[in-house]
Amino acid sequence: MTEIELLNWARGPGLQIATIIFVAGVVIRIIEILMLGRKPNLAEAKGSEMSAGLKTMVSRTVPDRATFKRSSFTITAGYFFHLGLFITFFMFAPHILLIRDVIGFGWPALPTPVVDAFAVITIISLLAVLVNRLTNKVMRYLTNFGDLLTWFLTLAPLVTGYIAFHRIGFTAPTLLAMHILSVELLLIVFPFTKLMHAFTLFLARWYNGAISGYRGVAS
Amino acid sequence: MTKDKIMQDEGKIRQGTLGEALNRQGVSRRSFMKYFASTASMLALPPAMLPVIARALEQARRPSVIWLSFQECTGCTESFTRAHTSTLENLIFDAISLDYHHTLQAAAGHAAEAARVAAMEENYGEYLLVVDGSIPAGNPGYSTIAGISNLDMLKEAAKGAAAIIAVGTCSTYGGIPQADPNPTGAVSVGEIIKDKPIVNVPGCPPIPVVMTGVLAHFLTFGTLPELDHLGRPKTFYGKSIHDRCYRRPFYDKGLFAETFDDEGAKKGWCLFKLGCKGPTTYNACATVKWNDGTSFPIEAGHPCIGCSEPDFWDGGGFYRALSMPTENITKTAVYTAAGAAAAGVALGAMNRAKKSASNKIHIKVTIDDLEK
Amino acid sequence: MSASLDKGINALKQQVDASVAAFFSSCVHCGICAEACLFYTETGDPERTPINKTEPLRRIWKSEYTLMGRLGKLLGLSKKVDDKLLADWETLVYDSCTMCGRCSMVCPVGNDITLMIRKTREGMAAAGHAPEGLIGASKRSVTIGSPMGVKLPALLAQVRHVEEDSGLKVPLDVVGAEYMLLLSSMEIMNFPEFIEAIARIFDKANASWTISTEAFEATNSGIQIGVSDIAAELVQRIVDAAEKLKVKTVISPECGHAYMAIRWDGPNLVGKKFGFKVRHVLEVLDDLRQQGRLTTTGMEKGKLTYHDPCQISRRGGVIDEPRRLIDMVSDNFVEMPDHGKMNWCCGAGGGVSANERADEIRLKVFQRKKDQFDAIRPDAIVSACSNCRIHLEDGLEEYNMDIPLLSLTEMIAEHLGDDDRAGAA
Amino acid sequence: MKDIGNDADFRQALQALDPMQQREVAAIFVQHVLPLSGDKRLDRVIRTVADNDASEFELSGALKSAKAATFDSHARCGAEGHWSEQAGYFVARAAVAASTPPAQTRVGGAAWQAAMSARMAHTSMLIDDVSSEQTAHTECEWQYRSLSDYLNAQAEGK
Repeated sequence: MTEIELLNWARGPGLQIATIIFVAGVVIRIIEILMLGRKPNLAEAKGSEMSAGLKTMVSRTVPDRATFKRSSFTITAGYFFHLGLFITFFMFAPHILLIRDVIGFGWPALPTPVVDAFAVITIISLLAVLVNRLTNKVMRYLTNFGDLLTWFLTLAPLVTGYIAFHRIGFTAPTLLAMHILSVELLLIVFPFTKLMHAFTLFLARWYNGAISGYRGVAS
Repeated sequence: MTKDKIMQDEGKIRQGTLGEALNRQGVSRRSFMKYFASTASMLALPPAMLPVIARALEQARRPSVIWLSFQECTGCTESFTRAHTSTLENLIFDAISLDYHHTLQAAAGHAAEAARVAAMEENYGEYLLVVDGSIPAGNPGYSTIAGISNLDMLKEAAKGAAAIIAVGTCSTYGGIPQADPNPTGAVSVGEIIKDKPIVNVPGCPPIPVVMTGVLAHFLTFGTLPELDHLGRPKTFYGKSIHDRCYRRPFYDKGLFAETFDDEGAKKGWCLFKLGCKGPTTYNACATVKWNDGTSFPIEAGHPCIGCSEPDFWDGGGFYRALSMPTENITKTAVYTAAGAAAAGVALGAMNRAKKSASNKIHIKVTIDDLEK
Repeated sequence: MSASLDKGINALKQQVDASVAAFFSSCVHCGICAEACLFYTETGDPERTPINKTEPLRRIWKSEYTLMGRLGKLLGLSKKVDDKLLADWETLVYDSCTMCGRCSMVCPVGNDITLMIRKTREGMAAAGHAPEGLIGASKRSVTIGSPMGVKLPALLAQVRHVEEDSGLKVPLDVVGAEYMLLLSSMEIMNFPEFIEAIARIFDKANASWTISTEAFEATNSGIQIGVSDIAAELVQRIVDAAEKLKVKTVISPECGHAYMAIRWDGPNLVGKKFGFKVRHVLEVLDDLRQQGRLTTTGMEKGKLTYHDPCQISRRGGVIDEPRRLIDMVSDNFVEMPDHGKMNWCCGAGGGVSANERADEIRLKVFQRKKDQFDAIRPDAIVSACSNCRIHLEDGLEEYNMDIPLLSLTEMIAEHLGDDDRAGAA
Repeated sequence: MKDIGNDADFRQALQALDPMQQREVAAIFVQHVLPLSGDKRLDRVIRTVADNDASEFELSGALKSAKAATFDSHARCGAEGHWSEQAGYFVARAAVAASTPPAQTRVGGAAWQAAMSARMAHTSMLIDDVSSEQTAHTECEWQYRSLSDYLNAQAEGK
């Protein structure tokens, strides 16, 4: 297989396979969750479930001041890498082309050097996240194989993307193929790991907000 | 260059050195050196080497060249004959003994084939074999010459060749004949011949001076130029179009033409979004250019189609950006989602059944049930 | 004597619902919940990270209700819930968690970890892995009617004392009263003056109220030990009494988990909506204040702060009411850092105080409260939960701090306008 | 001076006392229920409270001891309660009231608070006793009498 063939495979059949596993996995998992259902709350409400749930979906993005103080490194590094991931994935022109091709619409991209800078920030913050995970005793205690795997698979597209953009080491088709394949790997493990939180956190936050909101507490 | 001239010179200049042949044709040593200065620079040879090369070339014996055309469109030959250095084609054709080229030679039919066989016998082990076009390996009957299948002819001709130069994307990678669904089972030269040095000069067509440059190298040193992992001369294929593209700064800044006639296109912005394959295409178009250095596709406002790369025809379309999938992912995603939804509902129902079974077998926990 | 692992596993299976599945699916092991839990912050023991306490429930969710978990189970790869796990987790789930809900407020993905720990307790208890202290409390609750063994004669004796002390009638079993007051055993045993305070406030507000001699106990060991069946039985007693007396509102007293039990869990435990309202005493007082039926005179001397009982504030929704009430009698009210819904637990809720095994850690983690008090150095701490109050007193004593603890209801009662004792403080 | 026969008079009389007198009366009330507590610290507390010459330092030490006795004797939430032990808790609370400096005393004053807690101690003692109906009033009646005696003694002393 030549590198262009590999690239074409990654852009074609590889992506098909990854898409099938990703979409099927995500859809099945979300339906699995929702179908477990929740008993209706029979207690007299003190607040609204729906609006509180929706509010918490957004508000949980920002920690309260004291919590931030106590976990500032975890939170800061988390912000950087999530924001970086978001920008590198959603704001890079070639990626937007891909998205537009799949979902039918796109949006303006950020200037490439900006995205490039964010890629570096994201990679650095992911490294910081790992160091934190291995040195913070709570995180080290909680860490399992899945955490390390997802860390690696999240980092991989960033690194391959960065070196593919800067054309370091290998020939361009190989680099691009590696980048695409690393993303496909990420897509494949996505539904079966904690990466699912990208979708389920909205459910979780809604439930949390709804449970508290029903009792009149903004959570 | 005309066919007549080639054939006319055929007998006369088969023997003798290149220097003698040039002299006979009235080519001064000065113009000879000038030509070689340009070739050498393309070959990235140090200027100090020039006299050496020139001397070597003058004394080189004109090798016999057999040119086989298989599943091809003659574009490569067309390109070859349009080498832009005005005297280049003459020089080259004078420097070699083109003993067989069924498009260019005057002879036809049995005479032509006889010339080929004769050249092969006479120069066994020494002749250069140039191939354009792919070989139908699936069903050799798709392409035959004088009743001989391409496959057989290639194998036979390869046996006595000193080296093979695969010219054009078809012979180097299978090219358009090999494009999906590849009805003829087309393959490249390299997939059939494993025991001879092969120089791949891909491109659809290749840049003429690249072809002549490779020949010049062979003539000068009697060896093949340094090749990369795909068998291509590093000199010409060492950098991608993207790396040398004059529109690269726009790419780096993220300034793209969105359509062929928008502001960006007029301002000469990067054509990535219009499907340019420059980033993954290794060729010299951006530096050597075409038609006597006049222009190249990107300069003309058209994205690179990646013609010198394998499978360029199957890359999902010339106007689909590299970052786009080559297949319809949306459809896949929608169908998968529909199927997965059904599967998810089934799994969800199983979960519910499991949970209600748990509720059913639940025995009320009383204060007497709190200890083992 | 019939608790078993199977029953425990079955109970855990029953506990998994969409919210639990969404929560477990979302956990990214960030460890932020640990920093919200005083059992971690004061011990530095990572095992006490809140999400870790839910491990038994997580294993059941994973192996029973997820596609990959089911496959893993078929292949024998899934992590099992066994007696060893439950035994190992007992001290984490019961001794190191007051179900205060602080972790649920900080989890960045929004997991209600406290809810999951509550659900985990269902499995632990059914499998026979609940602490002795809570088993004893549950038994006494069901058989005697009070986790502390308070019987009716004791209540009657305290009522009589209150009547003598206040000169007011404490109405018992009055049909058609507006309010039916519940009491915690703690109030009956340690703080009978609470009853007097209520008697005086309601007398002043001209509110009709009563105490049921059939169901006066507000606390509910069932929700602490994590047995919904027992909790439901205890709630049902109150429902029956409230319906029998045809009261409009049942008042939950100054007790955290009692409010959770009757106000929020109650209808869900017995499976039907209540025909009466349930209010915390502070909500009732605030209503009376708003209606102008509760007026006070005089102001408290000194700097006051309010310790939010977790189940009343963060988990219960009664946050603004106590502050409005304190404002009536104090012009020097100072909030602690992390107050209201983010207040730190006293360390003794969720059954921890009933579990003697947890005594040492309970006092150790009090350091968190000490730091909070040290930050503002109040002259007195007001609260609205007898258990918080007793434990805060304990903790302050342990850490050599001399700050009096006041019941908000009692404090308000001391400021009733026309009383000759008003403003004596 | 007429005898005290109800709580209203009782309270009024107590509140009319000066701090030192309050302390003395409170000590009398606590002393009466002291046998219900097994906590030896309380003996010393009451001795200090009753001592006219006790220094501020001694008094604050007494308060501290009394508080400690309270914390050691209260019923814990959810633990099985024993009313006979609970009597000790209220004795300790009475001692706390008796030893609390006037500035910190809550409603009713030190003597009143001590009296109330002493009564509760007495009530606690009787809760487990089925015959409590008959004896419930004895403590407050005793307190009325004691206060009357004290006041009479004071009047005579002048």
